[in-house]
Amino acid sequence: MSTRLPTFGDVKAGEIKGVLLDKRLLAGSALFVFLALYPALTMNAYHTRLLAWIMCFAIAALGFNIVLGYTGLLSFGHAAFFGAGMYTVVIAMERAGITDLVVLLVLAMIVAGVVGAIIGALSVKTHEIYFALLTLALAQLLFVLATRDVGGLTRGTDGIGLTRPDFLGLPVSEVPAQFYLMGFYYHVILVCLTATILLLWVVLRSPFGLTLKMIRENETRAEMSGVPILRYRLYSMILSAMIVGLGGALYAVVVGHITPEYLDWTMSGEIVFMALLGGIGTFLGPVVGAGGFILLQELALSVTTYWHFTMGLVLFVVVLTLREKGIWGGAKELLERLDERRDNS
Amino acid sequence: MPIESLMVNTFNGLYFAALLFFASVGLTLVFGILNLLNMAHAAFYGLGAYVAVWTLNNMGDITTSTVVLLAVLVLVIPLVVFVLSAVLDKTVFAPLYEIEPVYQLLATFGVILMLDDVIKFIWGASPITVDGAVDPSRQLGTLDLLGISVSAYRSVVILIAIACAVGLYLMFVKTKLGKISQAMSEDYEMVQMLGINVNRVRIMIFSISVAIAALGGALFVPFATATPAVTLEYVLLSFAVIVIGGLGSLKGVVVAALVIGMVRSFGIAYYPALELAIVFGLMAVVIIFKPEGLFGDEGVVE
Amino acid sequence: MNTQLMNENNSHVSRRNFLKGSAAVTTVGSLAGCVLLEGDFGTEEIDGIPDEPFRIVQLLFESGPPAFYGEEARNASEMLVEQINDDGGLIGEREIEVVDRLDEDAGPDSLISDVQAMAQEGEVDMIMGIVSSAHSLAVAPAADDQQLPFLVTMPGTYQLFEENPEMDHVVRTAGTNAAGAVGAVRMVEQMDDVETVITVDPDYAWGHDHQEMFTAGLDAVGADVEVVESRYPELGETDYSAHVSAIADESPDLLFSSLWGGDISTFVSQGVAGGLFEAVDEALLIGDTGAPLLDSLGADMPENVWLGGRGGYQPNYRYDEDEAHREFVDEYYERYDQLPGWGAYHEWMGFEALQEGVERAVQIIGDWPTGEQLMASMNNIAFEAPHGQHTMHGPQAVAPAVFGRPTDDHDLPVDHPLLGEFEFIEAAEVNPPEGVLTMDWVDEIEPMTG
Amino acid sequence: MSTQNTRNTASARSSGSAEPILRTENVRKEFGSLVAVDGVSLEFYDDEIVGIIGPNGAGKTTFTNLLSGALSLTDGTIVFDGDDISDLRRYKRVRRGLVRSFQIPQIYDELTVFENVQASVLSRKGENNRLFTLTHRDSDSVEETERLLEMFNLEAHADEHTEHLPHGVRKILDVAMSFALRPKLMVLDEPTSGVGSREKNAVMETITDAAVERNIGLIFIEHDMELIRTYSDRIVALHEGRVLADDDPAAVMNSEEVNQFILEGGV
Repeated sequence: MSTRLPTFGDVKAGEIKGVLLDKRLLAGSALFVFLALYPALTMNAYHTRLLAWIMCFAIAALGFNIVLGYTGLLSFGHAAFFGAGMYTVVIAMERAGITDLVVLLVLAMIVAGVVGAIIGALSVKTHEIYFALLTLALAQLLFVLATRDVGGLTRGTDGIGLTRPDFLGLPVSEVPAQFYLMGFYYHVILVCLTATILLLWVVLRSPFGLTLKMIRENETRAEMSGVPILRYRLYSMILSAMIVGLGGALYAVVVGHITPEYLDWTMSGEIVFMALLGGIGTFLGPVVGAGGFILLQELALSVTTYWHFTMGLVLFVVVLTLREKGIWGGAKELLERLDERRDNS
Repeated sequence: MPIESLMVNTFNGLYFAALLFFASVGLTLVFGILNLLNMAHAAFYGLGAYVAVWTLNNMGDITTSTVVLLAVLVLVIPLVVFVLSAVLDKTVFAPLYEIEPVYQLLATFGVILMLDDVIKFIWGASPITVDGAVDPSRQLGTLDLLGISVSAYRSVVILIAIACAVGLYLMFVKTKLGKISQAMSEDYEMVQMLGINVNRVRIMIFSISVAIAALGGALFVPFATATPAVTLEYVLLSFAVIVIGGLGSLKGVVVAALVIGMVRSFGIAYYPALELAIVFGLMAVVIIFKPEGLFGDEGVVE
Repeated sequence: MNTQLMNENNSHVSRRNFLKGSAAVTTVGSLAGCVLLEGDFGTEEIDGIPDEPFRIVQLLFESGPPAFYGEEARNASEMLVEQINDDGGLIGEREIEVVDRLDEDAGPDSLISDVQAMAQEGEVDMIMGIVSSAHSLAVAPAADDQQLPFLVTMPGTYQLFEENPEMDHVVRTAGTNAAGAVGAVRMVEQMDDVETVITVDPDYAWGHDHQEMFTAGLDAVGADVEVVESRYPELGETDYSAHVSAIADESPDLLFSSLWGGDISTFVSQGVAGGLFEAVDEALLIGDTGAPLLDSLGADMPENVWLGGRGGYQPNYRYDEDEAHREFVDEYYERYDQLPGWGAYHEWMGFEALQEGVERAVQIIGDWPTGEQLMASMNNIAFEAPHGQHTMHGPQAVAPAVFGRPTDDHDLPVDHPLLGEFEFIEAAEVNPPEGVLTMDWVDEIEPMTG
Repeated sequence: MSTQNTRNTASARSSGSAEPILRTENVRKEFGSLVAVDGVSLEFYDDEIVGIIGPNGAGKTTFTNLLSGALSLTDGTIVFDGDDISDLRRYKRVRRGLVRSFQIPQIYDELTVFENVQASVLSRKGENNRLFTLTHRDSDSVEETERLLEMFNLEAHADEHTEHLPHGVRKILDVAMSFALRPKLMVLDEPTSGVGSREKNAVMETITDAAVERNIGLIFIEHDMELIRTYSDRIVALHEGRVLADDDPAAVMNSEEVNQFILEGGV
């Protein structure tokens, strides 16, 4: 019995789609322009850095939701891919002396993809709770390797600091930290997030995306239609791992110092929390969830020392009330209901 | 390998197995019988630890007799937590019984965060320990067992764990509640249809399971420190135990607790660096090759 | 002061130096500091003192196992701020206000984001504190990037300045963990008939660094002591019985451990129960252990142990000779009904450095220092501490090593033992000279003179 | 009700291909001590509709599960389209054209009817791995899906989510999705179960017409003797895992053992 998670039937056949698409495309590009200009307009480094932090985790949450929202598998091991992305960047810079950002990001995605393939190959046969616990156990093995500093690569729990990479030969790393982030790196993350959204929007509406939904909705039927479901679950894990790895790699430069905590299972829990808060049954839910989670945490932190309680309560309430809709899905439904009431009133 | 250190490590393994048994048996029963996967189960182990330290330290002036202290740990604290969990079952956990295991896992992940801060709110953030005067493990001292001197208190803890396991087994085999629970673990809906007051059985099973976890926490404390990290450590370990033992199987928990207890004890003694990795490695291997665990496909007590 | 500027940079690339590429650990921090201060020599009355208080934000653990230190640091800082403000504030003119406390348990992402916010809003004059080494390695460079002054008071990781030599907005008043580890080596040099040692260190960077320095130091000084075994229990371990029985089995002459906080009290209490301290002749417990450990263990504290670490931060160490120390201990005890532990002492040193730094800067500049000038003025200064002079090599403090034995004859109003028979090893014997990388120095240290 | 025995005009062995599309040689399945299928050897042709009857527990469903690969053989071989597929994995048998439909309609609840059928169309064409084309813009799979929807008169429900569909329509959708795989031989497990008696014939008509039009062989399990007699070219009677009779409907209906074990005893 696959996890019963609804999809998002927002794509209607025929011309209605055209209209819908335009409206959303319009809103999307407006938001993109606003975000792109934000640092220049406000010169507010704190907000810029906060947005950069949120966007990195938005990419990770989007990548994670390929496996949960689209293929119906709850993984508690995605920190392995996020951490793999981070450590690849740090170790490539330190040991291999690679300083070019594009090369580093591609390398990080490849390494995360490989880790995704390994963990995926071992776990795609299992279901629901066993899948969650197996991915958790496998990711924790990676965490233990990092804390033990096996092979002298990760330098244990104190972690490794990293310098700022250059970009296609341009020595941008010399620019002071402030301008590096607001003038250059923030926009790199924004471009990566936009590319991820567009790429996934197409991929998850392609035959491949439909196949993942088939597996989520009814495994037996999918297999009886000639789909090798284990192989496609593995593809889903690999694609997801690469995108989460990209999020991790981008974030490594933002935080500047990598410690094994980013591989720990509580980090996986955070990524799951973000996707769920936003709404795993929606396409953009995870992006909203990442923003919601980080802002909520920062707010809770500034208000009370019992911020764990606040976060726990929010997770509990969201799971019970909104389930796969999340705040984004719930908001959309509210808007639709308002439209209907306005239309027929 | 000298025979004594073999004996000592086995004894340490038994002690750790006993603690693991307390922390995990409730988790597997609640999942096996009530279909509720409660990630926050180990948080009650942590709660039991803090309540025990607080109770013992405040009993200093009333009495310091070992028997009374042990009675408090074994009876009073589990009873208090039993009542508390009955209330919690009705309020916090009630809505979780209908939702899918995936969502149960996530909701109870939230409960861990909440319980963590409740403990911090009441007892503060830094570790607390039982004062020397009211610490039964110091009062009982050591005893000779087959040529090695071991802590008497820890032997008592092992005996209590064995008694608890046997007690649970008898409960399932002999009592009405036990038989109904076994039926529920096979076919939950069918039992409901038979008109049995499922809610009452549910609260009993849930509260007994949580009380046992609290008992574990209480017995654990005299010999160690109650710190915020206890809950998180035992969440992972208890999942490893129930997965290896087989979800929903009492026999599974006993065997798996022994396996991990020995692995940990001998691991620390001879290959310390690997100790943590072994537990996760074992868990991964079991899920991959025998997902239902050692005794998962059998009933609660077959 | 000029001699320090001229000392020759050691450009030898060490295996420990990683990212910065620049081989030499230049004393840029101190160089920049002195150049800035050389400006026009101060006139008498000091104008331009801002009227709002000197605003500090503290970074401390308020949850999780290390909250043990966070609580002590918070207690000490409340007390010290009150004392300083009672006599007018910094240089008697400007009061201090701790405007916010950030919970370190939120992790580096959140801390760095807050640093960014504070730097931007400009309403915070200095951030102070931090407990975890990993957090200091993450937050210090970030604060420096944002030009937000950061007074690091507790972490001991020697890599802080060795990996980020160009930080000129960061100063650390805690000695590096070299002092503890090499201090232990110096102790072993004075011990007779110690042939075997077992090390037990928490399984993370702090523990591994201590073990490496201790063993490398033993080789360097040519002590014929065999390290029989090195054990790494998990941080926050709750059951040490397996370690205890294994060590008791080996019964080495010496037990060395850098376990700290809750871990060391659990380890020692389970060790006592397991007969560990009968099996070993001597134990060197250098994990910043002090009054709180003795309090929690009370009468069960074994005799054959040396407690201590990087600094004389024990309540009854020179309690009678050092009046400032006596006041600090009495006031702390009176307020919090317990003796100050290492968290409190580290914070005290921080505030001492701040006061000394401000005084010096104002004297030289004749005006209230900017953030950078304040930090620069704290370079290469020295101030009074329980163990005498607490000196700064550039931005990094060098602490002596002080160890003591548990004893009951002390005249402090507590019913648990404290330390006595103190051994003092001066800073130069347990810290690398300025400009030399720690591990390079440890590999070639000479046996102790005299 | 259409003329009762239009189906029977096609002779049991129509002139079509001489070679059987599916041959089972003493296929056997044991569950521990229970022998569910005890050495069944049958032949099926790709232009023939065969009804399988037998009491509950006669091994009908187990036999179809063996054909589809849902269960593994204890003994015997299955040859399909000339190849031995005895241990071929399920999805590979579908790719070769041996498709089964289910007693309870197995459809994708969260997708629209259109997407359900299109999913099968794309899977048949092996295009699951196409990443960069939008399904609703992929003209040839859209057209084929629309044609299938028309054939099974499902166009009206194209954009509806399957959760709200009446049971009869869900049944037809399930069959349509199987047809979308362009099978050579289709196995249907009680295709009309759960459908109102008035619509039963309509469902069977749709199925058999589509099969004949596309030259697809059918094997269907049915308890309703009326339907069996009306729509089968040939009837196989199973009893206790063995073939009791295998002949055209008239002969089987009158055969003495069939009456004794199945018609009175069973049904």
